[in-house]
Amino acid sequence: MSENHQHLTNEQVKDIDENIAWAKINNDVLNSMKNPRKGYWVALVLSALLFGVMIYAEVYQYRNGMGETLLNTSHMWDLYISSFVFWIGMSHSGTLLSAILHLVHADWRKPIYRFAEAMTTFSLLTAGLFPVIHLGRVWNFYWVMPYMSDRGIWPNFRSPLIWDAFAITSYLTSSVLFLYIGMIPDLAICRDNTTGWRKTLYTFLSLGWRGDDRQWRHFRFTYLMIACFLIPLAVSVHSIVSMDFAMAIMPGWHVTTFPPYFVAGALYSGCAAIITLFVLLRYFFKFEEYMTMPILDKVCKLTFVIAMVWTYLNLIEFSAVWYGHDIPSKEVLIAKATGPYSIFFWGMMFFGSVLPFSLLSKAVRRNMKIMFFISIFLNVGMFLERWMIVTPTLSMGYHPQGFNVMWPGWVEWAMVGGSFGWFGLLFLVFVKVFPCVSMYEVKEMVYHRKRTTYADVDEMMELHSGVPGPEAQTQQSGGA
Amino acid sequence: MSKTKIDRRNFLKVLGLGSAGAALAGCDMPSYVTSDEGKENIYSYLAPEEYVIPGIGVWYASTCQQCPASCGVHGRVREGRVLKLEGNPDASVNKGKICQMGQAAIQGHFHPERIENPLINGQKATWDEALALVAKKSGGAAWLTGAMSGHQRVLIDAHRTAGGNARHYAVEVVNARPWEDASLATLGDANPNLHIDKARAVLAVGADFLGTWGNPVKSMRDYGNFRSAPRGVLMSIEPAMSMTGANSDIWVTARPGSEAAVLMGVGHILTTKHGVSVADMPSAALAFADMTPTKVLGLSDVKEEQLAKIADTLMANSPSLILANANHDTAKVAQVLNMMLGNVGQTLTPSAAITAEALLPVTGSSKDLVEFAMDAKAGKISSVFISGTNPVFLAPSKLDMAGALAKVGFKVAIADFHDETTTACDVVLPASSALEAWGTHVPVDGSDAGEVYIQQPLMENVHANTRGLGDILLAVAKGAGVDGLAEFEDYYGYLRTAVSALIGSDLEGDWNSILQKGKAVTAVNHSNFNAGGDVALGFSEPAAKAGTLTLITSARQGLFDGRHANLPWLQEAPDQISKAVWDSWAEIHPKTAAKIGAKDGDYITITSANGSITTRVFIYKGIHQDAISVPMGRGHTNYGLYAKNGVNPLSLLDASSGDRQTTELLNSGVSVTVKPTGDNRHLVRLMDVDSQHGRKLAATITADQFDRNQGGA
Amino acid sequence: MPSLLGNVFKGWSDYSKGIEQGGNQKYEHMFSMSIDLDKCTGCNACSTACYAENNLAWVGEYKFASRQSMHWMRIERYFDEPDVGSSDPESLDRGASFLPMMCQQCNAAPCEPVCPVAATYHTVDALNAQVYNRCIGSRYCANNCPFRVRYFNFYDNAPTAWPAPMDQGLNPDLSVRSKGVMEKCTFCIQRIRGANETAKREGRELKDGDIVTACQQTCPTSAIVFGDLLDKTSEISKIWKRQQVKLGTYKQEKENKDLRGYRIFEELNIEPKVLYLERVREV
Amino acid sequence: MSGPAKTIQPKTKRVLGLFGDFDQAFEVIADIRHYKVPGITVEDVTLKSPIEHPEIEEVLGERTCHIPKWSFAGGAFGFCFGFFFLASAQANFLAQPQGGKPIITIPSNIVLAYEMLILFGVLVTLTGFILGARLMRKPSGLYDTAISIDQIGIVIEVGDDEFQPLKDVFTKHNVIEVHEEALT
Repeated sequence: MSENHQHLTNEQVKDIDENIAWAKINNDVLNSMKNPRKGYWVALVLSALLFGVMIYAEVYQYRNGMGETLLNTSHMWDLYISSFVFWIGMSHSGTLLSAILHLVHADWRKPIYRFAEAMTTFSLLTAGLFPVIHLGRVWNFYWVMPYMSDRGIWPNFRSPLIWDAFAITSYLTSSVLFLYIGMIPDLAICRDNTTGWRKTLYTFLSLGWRGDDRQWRHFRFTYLMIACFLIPLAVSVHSIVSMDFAMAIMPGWHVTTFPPYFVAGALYSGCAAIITLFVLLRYFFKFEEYMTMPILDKVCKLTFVIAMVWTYLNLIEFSAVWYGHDIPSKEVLIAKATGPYSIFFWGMMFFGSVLPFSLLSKAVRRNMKIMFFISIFLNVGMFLERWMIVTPTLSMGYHPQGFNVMWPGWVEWAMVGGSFGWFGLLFLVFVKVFPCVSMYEVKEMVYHRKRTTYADVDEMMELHSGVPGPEAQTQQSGGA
Repeated sequence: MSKTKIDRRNFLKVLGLGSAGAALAGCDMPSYVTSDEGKENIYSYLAPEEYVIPGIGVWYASTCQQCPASCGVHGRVREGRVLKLEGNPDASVNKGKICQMGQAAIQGHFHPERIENPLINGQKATWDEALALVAKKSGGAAWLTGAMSGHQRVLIDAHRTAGGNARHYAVEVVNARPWEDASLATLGDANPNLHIDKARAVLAVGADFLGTWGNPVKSMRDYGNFRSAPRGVLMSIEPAMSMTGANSDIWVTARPGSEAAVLMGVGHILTTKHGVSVADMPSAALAFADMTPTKVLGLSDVKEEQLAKIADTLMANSPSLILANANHDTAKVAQVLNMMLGNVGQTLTPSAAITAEALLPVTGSSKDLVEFAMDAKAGKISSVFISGTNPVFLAPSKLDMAGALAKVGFKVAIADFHDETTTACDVVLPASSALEAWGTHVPVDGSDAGEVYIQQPLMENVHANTRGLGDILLAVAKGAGVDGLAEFEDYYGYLRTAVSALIGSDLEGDWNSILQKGKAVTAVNHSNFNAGGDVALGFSEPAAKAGTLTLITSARQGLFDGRHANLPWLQEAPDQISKAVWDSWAEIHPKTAAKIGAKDGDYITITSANGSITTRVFIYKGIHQDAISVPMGRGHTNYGLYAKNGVNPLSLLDASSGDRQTTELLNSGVSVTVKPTGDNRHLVRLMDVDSQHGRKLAATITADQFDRNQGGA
Repeated sequence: MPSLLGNVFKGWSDYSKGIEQGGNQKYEHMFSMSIDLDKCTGCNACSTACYAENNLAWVGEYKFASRQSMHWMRIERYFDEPDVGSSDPESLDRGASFLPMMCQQCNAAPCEPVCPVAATYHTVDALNAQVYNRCIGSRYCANNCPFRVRYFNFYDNAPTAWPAPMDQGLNPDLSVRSKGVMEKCTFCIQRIRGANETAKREGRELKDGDIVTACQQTCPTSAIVFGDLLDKTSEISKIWKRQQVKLGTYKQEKENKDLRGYRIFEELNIEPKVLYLERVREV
Repeated sequence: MSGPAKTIQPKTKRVLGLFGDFDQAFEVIADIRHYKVPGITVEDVTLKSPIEHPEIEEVLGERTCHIPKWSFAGGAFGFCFGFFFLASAQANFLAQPQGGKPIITIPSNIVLAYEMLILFGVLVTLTGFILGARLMRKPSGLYDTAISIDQIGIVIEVGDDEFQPLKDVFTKHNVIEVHEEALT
């Protein structure tokens, strides 16, 4: 294997070390699913505890009434809706990474798209909790579904909340199916290498996958088709989530740039989450070969670009309100910047727009610890952004009687914190039951990297290091 | 059915096959309300009482006893329970309207903390034991009640004459005594008939006729016409903004206690600038002459152009009406101005009391409260009946009412609720609420309608073992050996004969029409003013010098004088001016707040010579800079679960000083010192904002715009 | 299934008309209100009458401080007079301005289209109906109401607000709302339905004055007028016509600019149906 | 170029050849394509591989895949069904005039129909995938776990006499293992 000399190794140029043995890929990933180490159990217990806190808070709120959340006549929504938007935002990066980059043949996504796709599904499942727990009468949440009730009563299809229900159910179904279909070949591999209950599970789940060319051909088309369906779906889901606010007449909410602003915010917070999970999985499962630095580089650059798009749309909204004549909206904007919530507003601006510039420096992108904390703070910035959309508008509004400042109580914080526990629980279970790196995709990536012959690999090497690298064999025989 | 498409609304009709539509408001039945001829015989679970048809509300007439004004009400009764009170259109006092205290009477009626059984020294007893004890020990007892009228007063007087003519103390801290005494002195008629709706301008000096003065609902009804086109001008002079002040076109704030001087200043301008003659009252003319505007400015901080503006408005809009209740001197000046401006006879007409003097109302005052405490301490009172008032709460701490009561040998309380006074009494007789007892009341409104309002029970007793005030008085009077009552075994019988005697016919039909109308109309004897004598006008130098704070105890139409502090609806009804709920507050001017270093929501300790209270600050510009106003009504120590919070400003007042002629507590401005305590908690208010933030919410147009389009209605 | 699709095509032209094209609503009545701010003294009798008539729960100091109170009608008090300005900055020399505020029963109500379960809709009498047993408490309608006059049952207030025997005073004509349900002024719908039934029983049309809302009934200065705008002879129609205020526009063109009638937040194109008459002061 | 006329042989055996080197496997198929092995055409060849090879088309020749048709059908059905389902629901829920909005609100129906398009598109594509790829069928015998690791398998059904020439071609291209199974 190429030792670590000062100029770039193959891996830096070709994103992955092209002569990893395919059997090693299988074994690494299969091992990641077996023998959970102590760290895993600690994480599992922590997540379960956190989720327990959420359960306690929900039971407490269910029995004592919604007032325990300190919501009031002006602030009918607060952290529940903003964390609902936050979790929906987190889910869009999975789609971005797996569907969009698949269409543009950005192969570097292959090792990391599986856990990104899993993150989509689980953050959707987490997001799905909030529209239910924020209801006053939780036990009637199913009235939102369009079923043929014998009293001839339908939900109100004009309401953005119904659009939410439609959008999230179709998004959840399609992203679960996308994750599952993408995993069928891997499940076949698992079926072949496991015993006991896992074998029966994977045999059933892999739907009799045998690697025939017919199956692969249909798989490629299906994956492409569903990817094509998922991309507009992801954009439309978060546009619809933004329409919860854009369709209202409240100052600071009925802003026409909300749909793209929310979609950009969603992709942004999703990429930040991908970086976080990238660093965690790389650390816990020792996936250094698969989750290589160039891939992290590319994800960080992608995050930076989307951060700038988001910042641009943010500034568009501020300037549109500032130069517009709508006095109440202007008051809300000024109150955001100078009023009681100003510390969170400026927090959002710093974490959301200033912090991403740190991603430009190569040294930062190389350092795993820094990257972990940066990605956490980026997401903190995005959570603040959702909160700063919901609460300041409700604390101002049109009628002076509605002016008041509300701070969330312990019930809301418990629910929001607990939702991370629920997400962690789902993710930890997933990692142990299903392969979190797509084996066949990594093989494809290695296979293609071996095929690609950079005519100018040598100049690339010199360019990077200034010292003529060893003559890279351009052609190598098939996997040993 | 031939109709192709049955929509939802007719579907129910078709289902019902006829007139039995399942309407929300109750089942269908013939228009007139008698069960025997109805097309549909719908029987309730038991043999129904008369007129009790499930689902159909029946209205009975009665009289509201939430304040001394005695408005006529209709009570809506469904399935034997009174649900809502509304004004009685036939009652000439309020003509179908009532205030928020009237609306909240339902809560007092169904209150969980009602006294249910007679108590002797706190122990449960039966009625016979209690009445026997009372008969034995209450010989020659005095009576301490609120404003009392009608046949209840007759029984009290009968009991007093039988027992050696002890005194009847009538205690109403919120009263119109200065206005009544001044009217008696100047016009010879204590309750002249006021016609606010005919006036083109009204000047109210400390007489909050839209809030708690006189007959608020009657005044508000007249104010409604007063404001219709051609629109009258309302002016008021007061240290702190009251309900009348809040609705004034011209609101002038004067230093507390200087109202008389300001009114004389107005008189001065009327006589000098407008040449209004005061020929027949030389001493008044003299007083007006030397009350120059600069002198007024020194006494009350009211500038000359404000006085001129008031005087010009009075001249430009006649007939006008000047009402004053700040203190005795002011009220006299007001009556003199009324005579000068020719209002007497136009907006002030002679009152016509009913011929049956015995039923006339005894209007209460705080003078009786002070004198009761003095007499009790002097040992002149051996035993006392207390009903409809809470002297221990109302009396200033200096008066030590609890100590005075301790000196009285035998004390009997007739009350609905436990309060500070019933705990000090030996025997407590549980009275039924006003909505479940009989009674008659004569309103204090000076009109010539000659009406005696009937208070009839709107439902059975909520608590079986309580008795109406009338029944208790009847039993006590019998116990004291009053003759001529033996034949009546309950107050209803007594009333039946008394009212029949009043209207001169005891036909069943007349009695039923009286009950339906809620009033009996009797003869009145018309009188007219014997004005004309000279009137000596004086004013007292305000005790507090400029810069020192004077405490004002303001009364608001809600908790009134504290009697409604245990009604949650009124505790939660935001105060009309400060919009605060469930707690007391002290109103001060922003400059005063800056001076004492207090900001919104700070707690301050207000100390006078007689005690101190600590409450939160409410800062606004509707008050004089040397005044601090704390509303009355809260600060109970023992009045149930809902009346726990707030402070009682009455405790700080000085019982001795008061007004020169009378000792009206509310007018005795006591000077206080104020110091912030340092802690701060947001004052719970309906509105945290006082401004409309540029939105067009409560817009205003000028009066001449209004007149230009004939008021635009 | 035929009727399912049949309705679509048969009613298409009618169903797809919004309020701009005259709407798809055939109103039987158009109940509306007018409040004369010059007569209103801010005495709060109407608000307490509303408590008694509509089973409103009082919530106590702590919940009132957390602004979770349930008063359908509130009397707002303002001290600033932007239109006429104050002559003495140090004193309120023209008193205060009072504004009774309750649901304006908007004809293009922003709260209706956003309710996910259609718990609020516009009835044929042009009232903004709030169906308590259909509401699931998503509270979007209250967020979208510019007047902030929708109140949410954050708690089950019944046990604290009506301790026995106070619950005997509840009005049986309408429900006591449970926890988790939105409620608001309904223009005393139980009185409207009662008057409808009486009129139907007596075989006559509903005439002006049959329906008297609780606030209108108790207002001592008769500042509140209620009636049916479609009935041209009614008092309320006369007031709207005299003030030259028309429904269907978000900016009124009045020939006489001094007329006092105006609607609050009319410019949001929500068609509020409570006409306020401006307060008058000598200047 | 017409191959030599051959009699239709009854297929009696199924043969699986495992190759470590993908290029060798591709050469085997190239030989078959050029009729080097009598009686076997490229249509009978089934290629089993651990990864998805875009090069399969050049090697195996064009083979049909109807997934796009499924997706289009699913999407179109979803959109129409969504729109008319919602419109008729609104048309039948008459007590629904709200906020001055029409009963059948076109924009909101289009938004929801768009969501239905995607939902049904994905579901129908999935059914098309399961049917097209004959997934949930009883597994046919010949399979080797090595295929799921890094080896390519070629499966051909042959008659008795075609078996030997096929094995020669396999060994020529250094096959690792050959499995066979009788056709039942």
